[in-house]
Order: sequence, then C-alpha cells, then structure tokens
Amino acid sequence: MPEIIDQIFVLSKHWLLGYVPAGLQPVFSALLSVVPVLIAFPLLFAITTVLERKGLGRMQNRYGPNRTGPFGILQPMADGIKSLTKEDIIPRTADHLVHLLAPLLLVTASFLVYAVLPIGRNMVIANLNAGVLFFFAVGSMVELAVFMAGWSSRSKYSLLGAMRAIAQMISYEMPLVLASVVVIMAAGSLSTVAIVNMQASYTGIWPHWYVFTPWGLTGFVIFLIAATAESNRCPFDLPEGESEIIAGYYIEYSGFKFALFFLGEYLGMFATSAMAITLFLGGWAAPFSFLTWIPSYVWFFTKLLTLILVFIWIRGTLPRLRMDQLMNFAWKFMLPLSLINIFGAGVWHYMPAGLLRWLVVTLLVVVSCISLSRGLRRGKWFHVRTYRFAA
Amino acid sequence: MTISFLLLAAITIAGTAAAMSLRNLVHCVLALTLGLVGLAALYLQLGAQFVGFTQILVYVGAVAILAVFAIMMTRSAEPTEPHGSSSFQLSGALIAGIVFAVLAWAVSSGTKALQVQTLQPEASVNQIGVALMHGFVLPLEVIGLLLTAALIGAGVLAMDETRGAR
Amino acid sequence: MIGEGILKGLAETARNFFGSYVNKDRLTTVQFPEERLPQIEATRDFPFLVYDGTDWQQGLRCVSCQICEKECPPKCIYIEKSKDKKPDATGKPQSYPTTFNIDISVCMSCQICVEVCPFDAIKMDVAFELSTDDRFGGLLLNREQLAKSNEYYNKIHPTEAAAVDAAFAEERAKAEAKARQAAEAKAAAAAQTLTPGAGETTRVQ
Amino acid sequence: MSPMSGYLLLSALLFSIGLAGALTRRNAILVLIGIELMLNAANLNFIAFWRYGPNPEALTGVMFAIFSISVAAAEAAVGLSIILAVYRHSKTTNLDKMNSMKG
Amino acid sequence: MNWIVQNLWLVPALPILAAGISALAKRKSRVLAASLAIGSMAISFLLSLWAFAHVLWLRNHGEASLQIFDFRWFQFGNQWLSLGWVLNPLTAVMLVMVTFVGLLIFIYSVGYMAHDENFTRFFCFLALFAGAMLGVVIANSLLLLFMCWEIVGLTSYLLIGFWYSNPKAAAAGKKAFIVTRIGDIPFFLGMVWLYGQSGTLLFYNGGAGCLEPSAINYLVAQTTTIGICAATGIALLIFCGAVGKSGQFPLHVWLPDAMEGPTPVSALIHAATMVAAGVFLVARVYPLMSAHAGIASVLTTSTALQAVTWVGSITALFGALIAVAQYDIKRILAYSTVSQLGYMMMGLGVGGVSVGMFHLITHAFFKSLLFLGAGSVIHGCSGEQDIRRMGGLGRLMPVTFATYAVGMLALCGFPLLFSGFWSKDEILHAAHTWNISQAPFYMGAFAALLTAFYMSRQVFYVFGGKSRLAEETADLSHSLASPDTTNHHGSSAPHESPAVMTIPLMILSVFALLLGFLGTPAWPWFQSFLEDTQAPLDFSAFSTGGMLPVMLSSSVIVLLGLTIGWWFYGRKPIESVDAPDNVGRLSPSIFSALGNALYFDAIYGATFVKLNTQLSKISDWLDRWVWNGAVQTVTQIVFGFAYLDNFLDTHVVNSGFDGGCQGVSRSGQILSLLQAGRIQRYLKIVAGALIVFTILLLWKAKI
Repeated sequence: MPEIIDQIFVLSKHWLLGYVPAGLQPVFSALLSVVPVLIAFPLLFAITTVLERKGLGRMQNRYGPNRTGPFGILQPMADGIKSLTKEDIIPRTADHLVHLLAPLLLVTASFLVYAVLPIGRNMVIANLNAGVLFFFAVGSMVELAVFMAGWSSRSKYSLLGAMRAIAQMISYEMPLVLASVVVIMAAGSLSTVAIVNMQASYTGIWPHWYVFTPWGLTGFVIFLIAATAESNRCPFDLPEGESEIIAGYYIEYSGFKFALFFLGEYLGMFATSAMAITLFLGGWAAPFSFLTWIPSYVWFFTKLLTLILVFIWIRGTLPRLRMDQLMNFAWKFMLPLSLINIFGAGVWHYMPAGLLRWLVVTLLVVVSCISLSRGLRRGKWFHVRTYRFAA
Repeated sequence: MTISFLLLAAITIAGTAAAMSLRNLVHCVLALTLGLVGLAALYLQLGAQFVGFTQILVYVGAVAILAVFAIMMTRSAEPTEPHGSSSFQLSGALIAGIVFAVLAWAVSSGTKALQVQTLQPEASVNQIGVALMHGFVLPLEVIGLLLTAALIGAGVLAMDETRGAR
Repeated sequence: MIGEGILKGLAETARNFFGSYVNKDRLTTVQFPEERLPQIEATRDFPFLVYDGTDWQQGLRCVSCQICEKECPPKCIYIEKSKDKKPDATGKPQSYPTTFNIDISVCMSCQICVEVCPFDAIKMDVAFELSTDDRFGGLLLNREQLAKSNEYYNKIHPTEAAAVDAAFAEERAKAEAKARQAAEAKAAAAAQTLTPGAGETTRVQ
Repeated sequence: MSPMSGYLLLSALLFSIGLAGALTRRNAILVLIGIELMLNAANLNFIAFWRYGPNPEALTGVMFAIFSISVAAAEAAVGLSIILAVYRHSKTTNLDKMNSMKG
Repeated sequence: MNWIVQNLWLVPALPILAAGISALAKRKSRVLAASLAIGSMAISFLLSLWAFAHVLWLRNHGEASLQIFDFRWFQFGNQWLSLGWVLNPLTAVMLVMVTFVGLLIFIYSVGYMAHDENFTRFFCFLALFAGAMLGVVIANSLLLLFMCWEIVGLTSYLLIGFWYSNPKAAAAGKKAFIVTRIGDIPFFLGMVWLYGQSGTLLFYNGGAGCLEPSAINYLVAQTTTIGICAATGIALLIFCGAVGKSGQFPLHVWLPDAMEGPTPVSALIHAATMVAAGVFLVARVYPLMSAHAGIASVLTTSTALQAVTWVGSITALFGALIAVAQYDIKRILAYSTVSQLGYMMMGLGVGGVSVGMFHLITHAFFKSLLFLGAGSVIHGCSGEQDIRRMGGLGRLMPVTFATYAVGMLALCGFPLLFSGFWSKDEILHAAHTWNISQAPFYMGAFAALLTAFYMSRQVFYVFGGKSRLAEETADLSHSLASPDTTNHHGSSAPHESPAVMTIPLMILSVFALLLGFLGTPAWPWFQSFLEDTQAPLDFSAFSTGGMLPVMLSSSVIVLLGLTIGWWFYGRKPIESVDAPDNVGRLSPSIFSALGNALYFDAIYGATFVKLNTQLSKISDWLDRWVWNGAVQTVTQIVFGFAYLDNFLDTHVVNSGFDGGCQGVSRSGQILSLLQAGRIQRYLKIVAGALIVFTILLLWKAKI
C-alpha cells in the first residue's frame, strides 16, 4: 500500500495516458508530468507568501496578516487579485518589448529548472544525466532576465538595482556551483536521480545523506548561503532594498508583471532549496529508515517547507549586507572555502573510511573556516563603516 | 532534415541575423542570446547534452551578461548613429556573402562522398569525464591555466586605475 | 567564530516567534478597528468651530475676524464675512461668517489657528477617520460640517474646555455687572435683548 | 542533402552572418559578438562531425567543442575588458576611432 | 798668378756697385751719386794702370802675356758651365782707354748736367754703363761677354731715352735698343753654334778654349750644308752682333737718332766706348775670324775677314757722304763716327787686330774731344744744336774753339802732328797692300776726303762768320727747344763753359796730339805691344813697304778736303739762318737726299716696319681666330662635356635616384594604407584569404 500511495501520481499519469491516442502519447506524457509541477509550486508560492509575512510578524512581535480570511489564510488570494486588478503601467521611455519579455523569461527560466528536480521516487520530469549542469545552466538565465528588466524600464534606480543584482548573483553562482561539485564528486554522476539514489540507503536508522559528512555540511551551508544570495533574499536583498533603491529592478513594474517577478523570485528560492535537498538532504529519502513508509514526495515537500522556514527565519533576523561586504564575503570567504571543501572531499574519497577520515576533513574545514573568517575580520571588511563626512 | 532541426535553425538564424543588424546594442545582445539558445538546442538535438548545457551556462549565463555589462559601461546603449558609409557596409556584406557561397559550395560538394553514420552516439557525462581525465588531460590543464590567466588579466585590464592606486 | 553573531540573532527571533504564540503580551499590536487605544487627551487632528447653545447658526462664536485665515501656514481656511450682524454670547452685535471652509486634505493640524483666535471660536478635533472616496470634494468641510457644540469640545478636551468656559463665565459676569449697573438706569429691555441666544446651562454658571 | 550537410550549411550560414556582423558593424562590442558567433558556428561543425562522423566514441568533437567554448569565454572576457580600457582611455567604442595602431 | 789677375773682376764690379748704391739713393742726393761714380771710376782706372803695368812687366820678363782666371758657375747634367776673365795686352789697352775716357766724361758731365733734376739717375746709369763695358773687355767667356754686351745695350737705351718726357728721345731709345737687338740675335746664334761645336765658351782655357788652335782646327774642319766651314759661319754670325752694336752699314740707323740723349752720353757711348765694343769683339775673336781651310799662312784672308772689310769700307764711304749734308752739330759728328767705325772694321779686315785697334784708341780720344766740345758749344748757346743758327763762336768761346780745332784736325788726319793721321794711314796702307782688291783703298781715300770737307764745313759754320743766334725765326723746323735750352738760366748770349768742362777738353786735346806717336811706322810700339813682338826704333821703316807714298797721298787728300771746305764755307759764311747751304745750292737734290740719310729710315720704315706690322696683324689674326678659336672650341667642347655631365648627373643619376626613392615612399604609402588601423579592413583581408584558400583547396581536391 505505501508504494501505491508513493507512486500514486506516477500511476495516475500512466492511467491517464491510457486514454490518449498513440500519436499524441509523447506530448501528453510530457504535459501530464509538467502540469502538476506548474500547479504545485505556484500554490507553494502562495502559501509561502503568507507563511513569510506571518512568520516575520511573529518574529517581530506582531501578528502579521490576519484580516483576510481566518488567521490571514486568504492573503495570497488577496495579493493575487490585487496584482491582477492593479493597472499595468509601462514607463513612456521604456523599451516595450524587452520590458514585457523580462518577467516572462524570468518565470520560464525558473519553471524550467524544475525539470530535473526529483520530487518523489521516479517522479522527475526529465531524468537528464547532466541534470545538475542543466539546473545551473538554466539558473544562470535568470540574471539575463533581471538585466532585461532593469535596463528596459529606463530608470536609474532599476538599472542600478539590476546591475547590483546581477553582480551579486554572478559572484554567488561560483560558490553555488562549487559546493554542488563536492556532491557530484561523491555521487559520481551529474544526474539528480542518481545522486538521490546514492543517498537513499541507510545504515541502521541513519540515512546516508551527504549533509552528515564534514564536507557535506560545509557544502550544504555554502550552498544555502549562496542560494539566499542567488534569489536576492534577506541578508543579500540589497538590489531591492526598499530603504535604498526602493524596489530594485522591478520598480517600474506593476500589476501582473510585478506578480510574475515575485513568483519568479520565490520559484527561484524553491528551486535552489529543492536542489539543496536533492544534493545534501537526500531528496525524497526519509530521514530515518523506519519512516520510509511515508511517501517520498511528502518528505520532499516537508524538507522544502523546513528550508523555506529557515529562509524566512534568516530574513527576520539578519540585517542587510552592504554591497562591498557582500562581494568580499563571496570572493574572499565562500569561494576559497568551497575550493578547500572540494579538496576535503577529495581527501575524504581517497582516505579509508573511519574516524581518522572524519577528523582530518573536519579539522581541515574548520581551520580553513576560522582562518578565512579571521582574514575577513582582520581585513576589517566587516568593521563598522565610518563615514568620513557624515560623522 | 527533421522539422525540429529546421525550426531550431530558423530560430538561430533569426536570432543571429537580428543580433548583427539591430541598431540598439542591447537588443543585439538579447537577440544573440536567443540565437545561442537555439544553437544549444541544436547541440541537444545532436545528442551532445553536456556541450549544450555548457553552451547555455557559458554563453547565455556569462558572456551575454559580460557583453551587456560592457555595453552599459561604455555608454553605447544609446541608439547608435546611422550605419555610416554604405560602401563600408556593402563591402563587408559582400565579402561575407562570398565566404558563405564558397563554404556552401565546399559543404555541398564535400559531404557527397562522405558515408554518414546514422546511429546516435552516446555522450554521457561519465564518458566525457573519463575522456577528459585520460585522453585530454593536457588540454584540460592548459585550459585551466588559460582561464586563470584570462580571469586575472581581464580583471586587471578592466580595473579602474585609481582603485589600485589608493 | 564568524557565525556566533548570526546564531544569537536567530535564537532571538526564534524566541520571539514561539514566544508570541505562548505569551500573549509579547504581541502588542492593537487590532485597530476592533480594539482601539484610549484616546490621549492632547491628540489633535483637524479644527472645528465651537458654538454655544443648541442652534449652531446662532451660537457660533466665530466673528469672522479672519485672523486664523491669515495665519494659517498652508492657507487651508476660507472665510466670507456676513453683511449683517448678530448678537454674540455677551449680547454685543457681531458679524458672523457666511461661509467658513477648511480643506482638511491641505490642513496640517498645526493648531496655529486655535492659538491666534481671540474668541476661542476654533478648536482641534480628535476625529481622524475622515477618509472619503472622492479625492477632492469630500475633504473640503464647510461651516455646517465644522460646527460642533461646546459640550463635544468639553468631551474631547475636558480640561482645556473647562478653562475656556471659566474664562467666558468670568467675562460674562463682569459684563453683566457692568451692564447691570448701566442697565439699571436704562430700561430692562436693553437687558432683555441680551439673553435670547444659546443659553447653555454651563455658560449661565 | 544528408542531415549532416544541413548542419554544415547552417554553420556556414552562421559563420558568414557572424563575419558580416564583424565586418559591417562599427561598435567594438558588436564585432566581438560577431566573432563569438563565428566561434559558435565552428563548434556546431565539431558537434555535427562528431555526431555523423566515423567514430564518435573518441569524443574528439565534443571535447573540442567544450574546449573551444571555454576558450571563447576567456577571449570574450579579455576582449571586453580591453574594450573597456580603450573606452576609458579614449571615450569611444567606435572602431574607426581606434586606429592609433595604424602604420 | 798675380793679385791683379785674380781680382780683375773688381774693375767692372766697382762702377756697377756705385750704380747700385746711387740707384737706391734718393733723387736729391746728387753729390753722393756723382762722387760714387767718379770715385769708382778713378779706382778702376788705377787698377787698369796696375794691370797695364803688370802686362808690361810680363812682356819684359818674357812670360806669357796672356793670364786667365776661370771659375765654375753652375753644373747642368755632368758638365760645368764656367766663366772667367783674361788679361792680355788687348784687354789692358782697352781697360786703360775706357776708364780714362770714362773718368774724363764723368767729370765733364757733372758740370753739364748740373741743372738737371734727375742728376743721380743719370750718374747711376753712367756708372752701370761703364761697369758693363769693362765687363765686356775683361770677359774670357763668350757667355759673360754676351751678358755684359746686353747690359751695355740696356744702358744705351736708358741713357738715350734719359729725357723720356721728350717723345723723340723715347722713340730714339727704343730704336737703338731694337736695332742693336736685331744684331744680337745672330750673335747669340753664333754663340750657341760655337758652344754646340766646341763644347765650351771659354776663349782661353789652357788649350781647351774655343779660340785655341785645337778648337779652331776642329771648327774649320766642320763644313755646313751651305758649303762654308763652321768657323766662318760662326764668325759671320758674331760679326752681325758687331755690326748692330757698332752701327755698321745695314744697322746704322739708330746712331744718328741716339743724339737725342745728353751730350756726355753721346760722347762716352757713341764715340768712345760702346760703338768700339763691336770692333773690340771682332778683335777678341780674331783667331776664329781669320781661321780658314788651306795652309796656315796669313796670306789668304778668310771669307769672314773679307766680309768685314767690305762692310767696313761701304760704311766708311756711306757715313762720310751723309755727314756732308747735316745741319745738327751732333748729327754730323754721329755720321763721322759711323764712317770712322767703317774705317776700323776695314782696318781689322785688311790689317789685322793691331791696325784696327790703334785707330780705335786714337778715334776714341779725338771723337770724345769733339763731342765734349760740341757739348760746351750747345751749353754756351743755351741748348741750340742747329749750326745754321750758330756762327762767330770762335771769338766768344776761345778755349772750346782751340780744343775743337785740335780735335777736328786729328779726325781729318792732318799730316804728321795729329794722331788721326798715323792711325788712318796705317789702315790705308794695309788696304793698299790688300791682295784681294783695291776698291777698299779707294773708298777709304775718298771717305778721308769727305771727312776733311764736312769737318771744315762744320767748323766754319759754328766758329766762323758772325753770330746768327739772335735771329729768332719761327719757320725753322727743328727750332724745338731741346731740354738743354729749357734748363738754361735765361742768358741767351753765348758764353764760355766753366772750368770743369774745359779742363777735360784740354786733357783730351793733349792726348789727341801725342797718342799718334805711339804707333808711327818708325817706332810701332803699340802694334808690337798688341802683337806681342819687339819693336825696335828705326826711322828707316818709313821707306819700306811703300809706306811713304801712302802717307803722301793721304796728306794731299786731307789738305784738298780742307781747302774745298774753306772754299765753300770759310770764304763767305752764310749770313742768315735760312740761307741755303753753299753746296746745297750747287746740287740741291743730292744735298737734300744726303740730308735725309739717303732715306734709309724711310726705306726701313716702308719695308721692315710695314712687314712687321703686317706680320703682327697676321699673328694677331692668327692668335685671335686660330689659336683663340681653337682654345674657344676646346673650351666649348669641355663646357659641352661638362654640361652633358651635369645634365646626366641631374637628370639621369639624381632624378633616377630620387625617382627610386619616390617610388619606394609611394609604395610605402600604399602599403601603409593596408594598415590603416581599421580592424574591419584586416578582417576583410582575412576573409578574402579564406575564400581564396578554400577555392584553391576545392579546386585541387576536384571532388
């Protein structure tokens, strides 16, 4: 029975395909595997918006939206309706075509990413053997969309915001990719399905997730930090920092396009966290051997939700980073640490299993982490900024 | 000559042609990205997945952005002046046309004799990894060196002199 | 260690998050429309005209001396003086404003008009829910909408209203004493013409 | 018209479009993009020959394509930084103005 | 070798030194010049006497009377050219004569030239002339002789043309110089020929000299193409030099004109010394002259001597004829000198050295006496030279008249008492005994007659009758005031000359008288002295050799001449200046012909001078057109080549090179177009290359 529930979606899809004439078989099978994802994640987006606002409120000792529906449940509906009804203003000097294309590209890129994410056991839209590479390739198109948005609206704030966003996303893409390289080395394959299968096994009750290895943990941490930066969230949300440049690259958007941007942003967040899950947290694998009976997609989504909560949590606490701090952190801490992490993984791979291997790699990672951080502080990159004029 | 090939070819050609002829530079770059994506799709169709995705990652992700940054920083985003002397244009286009004609002639006459292998060769990432590590180790190292050099060089070149001096 | 600042911060927010569900007084937000905070006495929103007695047309203290119009920084008061005169509270014939408009979308509630009004005819109201659906017309209050009774004034600003009433009473007593002395000689009729108006009980004290 | 000649024709066309762009446009960045395009056309050729060529398992075509893509990326980076440096110096990206190296 | 022989060069050297010093002196240092000249001349005279005494001593002691002193001058090739001087009786006699007469004339000219501002220059030239004349005398080498000969010619030119401001004097100087030069050229040729044949120019060189028998025999043996032997040829050429210098027949024209010079000059040069040089030359080279093939006896005379004789006799007759018709006092004496020189040459030709020399010595004294006398006459008549305007001076100037008469009688050869008689008689005797022909004797005799006639005419004109000086008639042609008159201090009345002029006259007149007795036939000391033989005193010589009839005939001739002269002029001297001459009246045509010197000047002028002008024209034409033309053409050709070269250089080489450079630079420009800095252009080129290569590839592949 649990397998049926587990594979309910797959079976239903095959079942439905039965009704489709042979000629259209491939198209329909594609549609059937894509449409649920297209529906599921926007819903998740809606839920997340509420969770985020209520969570932030709670963290800041306030209620959060509670007017629309009981406990503010219908807030996303309200947002959606609002964004749909809002007038869609395009600046006169804007470049109409690119202005329109930007959000579309952003959303398509974000949706394309889900093709390789295994939501559940053999529930993956496209099992490419270069899945991770596909993920990063398509992910990098987001920057282009951001640029198109920023530039096409012809306003200084939007352009500046776009430039900052792109700079940040590019510089954090490096640690992101390098962190994933560690897992690929361990898993030995670029295919996400293979990676999850590698982590599905258990020793005793403990799963073989990569996060429970020293290099895995650091990789996971680096991946998460880079993911937050990639999706311009919280500590790295300088591009659309309201207090400084109002809303960043989507300042000139209103109405539905604005909503699309929001959707794109959140989808980006979900995608990177999903990839984090597949790479480090064992994808749809159950945390403990005895819990395997719960369907795989459930585990996937629970892990996804926990990561989302973590994101929200981080958003609630950390102050915004300044641009130079942000860049320095990326190039002078994250990149070196990820490289060393790869080295650590290499060492881990060649050393015989055992406590020694653990000790060496953890030592390596911890020492490098401390020395890099001290390097950061001694270089006063994080010191309180003294204004020469505004003192 | 499957439909998908024709479609993708059309997209690529349209993208690249637009890239070369549009007046506004940013539009050119965007058209270029379209062309490149089309090309990547062609690679996928030819079965070289890894190359296709690297193409997207490298070109669409990095080079396009780089080009756009360059355009931004050299203030050439404003509408450029007219194309200048027609004779200059004409000669360039003419030469390109001749080159195409010659190459086309070469291709058409060349490939007749070649016996074509129809089976779809398999180029999994694993095989590519193996080939990289065994057959093409030297080029890999050299490419590593080259990329680092390019990285540093580009950085230094584009760096604002005053920053270094401060 | 690089991370301890962040962890401390996260812990704090987590404490807040879970604490809010456990300990109610953490949440200090007032659900506005349903719960309201008691009004603070010194709040001021937009000015209103005070009138004595019951008929606002007669009891209006404003004698349209137009000082407040001149003094108003954003120039949101517009007064038109009446041709004829009507007796005020002390029975002296005074002119009165035929139109007295305040544009509350422009008014910045600085209370300068109250301070300069020699006759305590204009005071600051506490009502703030004045939003209207049309952008311009709704926010221009005319004489009728502005006029409010003295009792309301005492309700919203009790201490200040009491001080003003006391000053009026004393002034009226002095005037009556003077009038009485002058009036005893004159016909009681003169005295009669003085008292038909508002006749609020408080003023009588 | 075997499929392969289709790809080759396409790459030839791409190459000539890139060349036309490089020859006709005045802006340095456009020329650089034109050159990028020519490189891509070459890559297409590699992959086409790998796909339809005699022994695909040697993966030479794919390897060559990968290396050429990386080199192209490096070249684009350096090229653009040079253009940037030139711009900062002479405030123009117009190729005709950059003729100080003339004989 | 005696001191005097070694230092014989002092004799000519002193006057030349005096000339040099006075030449450098300032014009107004007149006393210095005069004293230097006279002093040097006196010392030379003493040295000459010493030399004369030394020769006498040598003769008495039987030693060789010939003493020579040679020294090497310079070497060319391996031969040495040497010069030297000789002392023999001939030299001694000449030395004494020249120095003594020169001294007297120097003293005389001090008075004569006192008023001339070029006094110092005059004495410088005189001293130079004396030195040169003495050089000619002592020379032992024909070359040294020739050099002194030329200096003598030079000084004669300078002295004749002394008053160069007077154009006639300048022309006369030039004439004298050119005519003597014409004579000197053959002399030079002869000298060279002699040197060519004999190898040396020294006369006596211890046997090797050219006048020694060995050389003579050699020269005689040499026969030239025209049949005469070399000796004769050389002799004749040298004789031409003598003809020129002594004013013999064809070349005598300069002597009368030489009278333009001051009178002492005429006396010294044209009476005593220079003209005698020619005679001395013939005497010096007499052995060469008399050398002839055949037996060595004296009987047969060589052709050269025959030529000398004939020329001498013709000149004697010719000079006497012209002298008859002259009116200028000095011109008459000049022509008489010409004829007397003819006598000397005839004497040498027929009688040998001693006969000629004896007449030369005697003539020197009485001719210089006559010239100085004429000088004092001119001085007295304040520069008047025309005898027709003189007259009656005998009473006014008694001393001059007396000495002049002595000189006249000596010249004519008045029997027994005067020297002229003895010397002329010797010549006539020798001519009479000449075995070739008697014509010279008769010409000589007739000349003697004429001499007596024109001398008596002159004396009667000048000293006889009454003075015609006062009549100042304008029409007289040569009444030009000669420089003499200009510098006289106004006293027009004739007056006796001062003592400094009359004393030399008296001394000379004494010698004119006594000198004859040295060479009388009875005691021929002079001839023996020259011939180096012993001369016993015997009065019987008169009768031997037909000497007596010759003496008698000559004295008759002289007396006849004098009477004719007296007949025409003494009896009734002409009254007025413009009265015709008595003889002129008889035969006017002949008289005028003779007056104009038989038109020789005109003849010469017409022939040689015209020839000369023609030749000069021709040579000018040649020079102008032919040589100049040739040179011009050559230069034009050279210019042409230069232009061509320049043309080639600029147009072919330079422009070629420039063209090449331009080609290079132009192609460089074109090439630089290739690199016009436009990147697209480079790309196009690359694309083009691509096209070409692919086409090539395909073409080759021939799919």
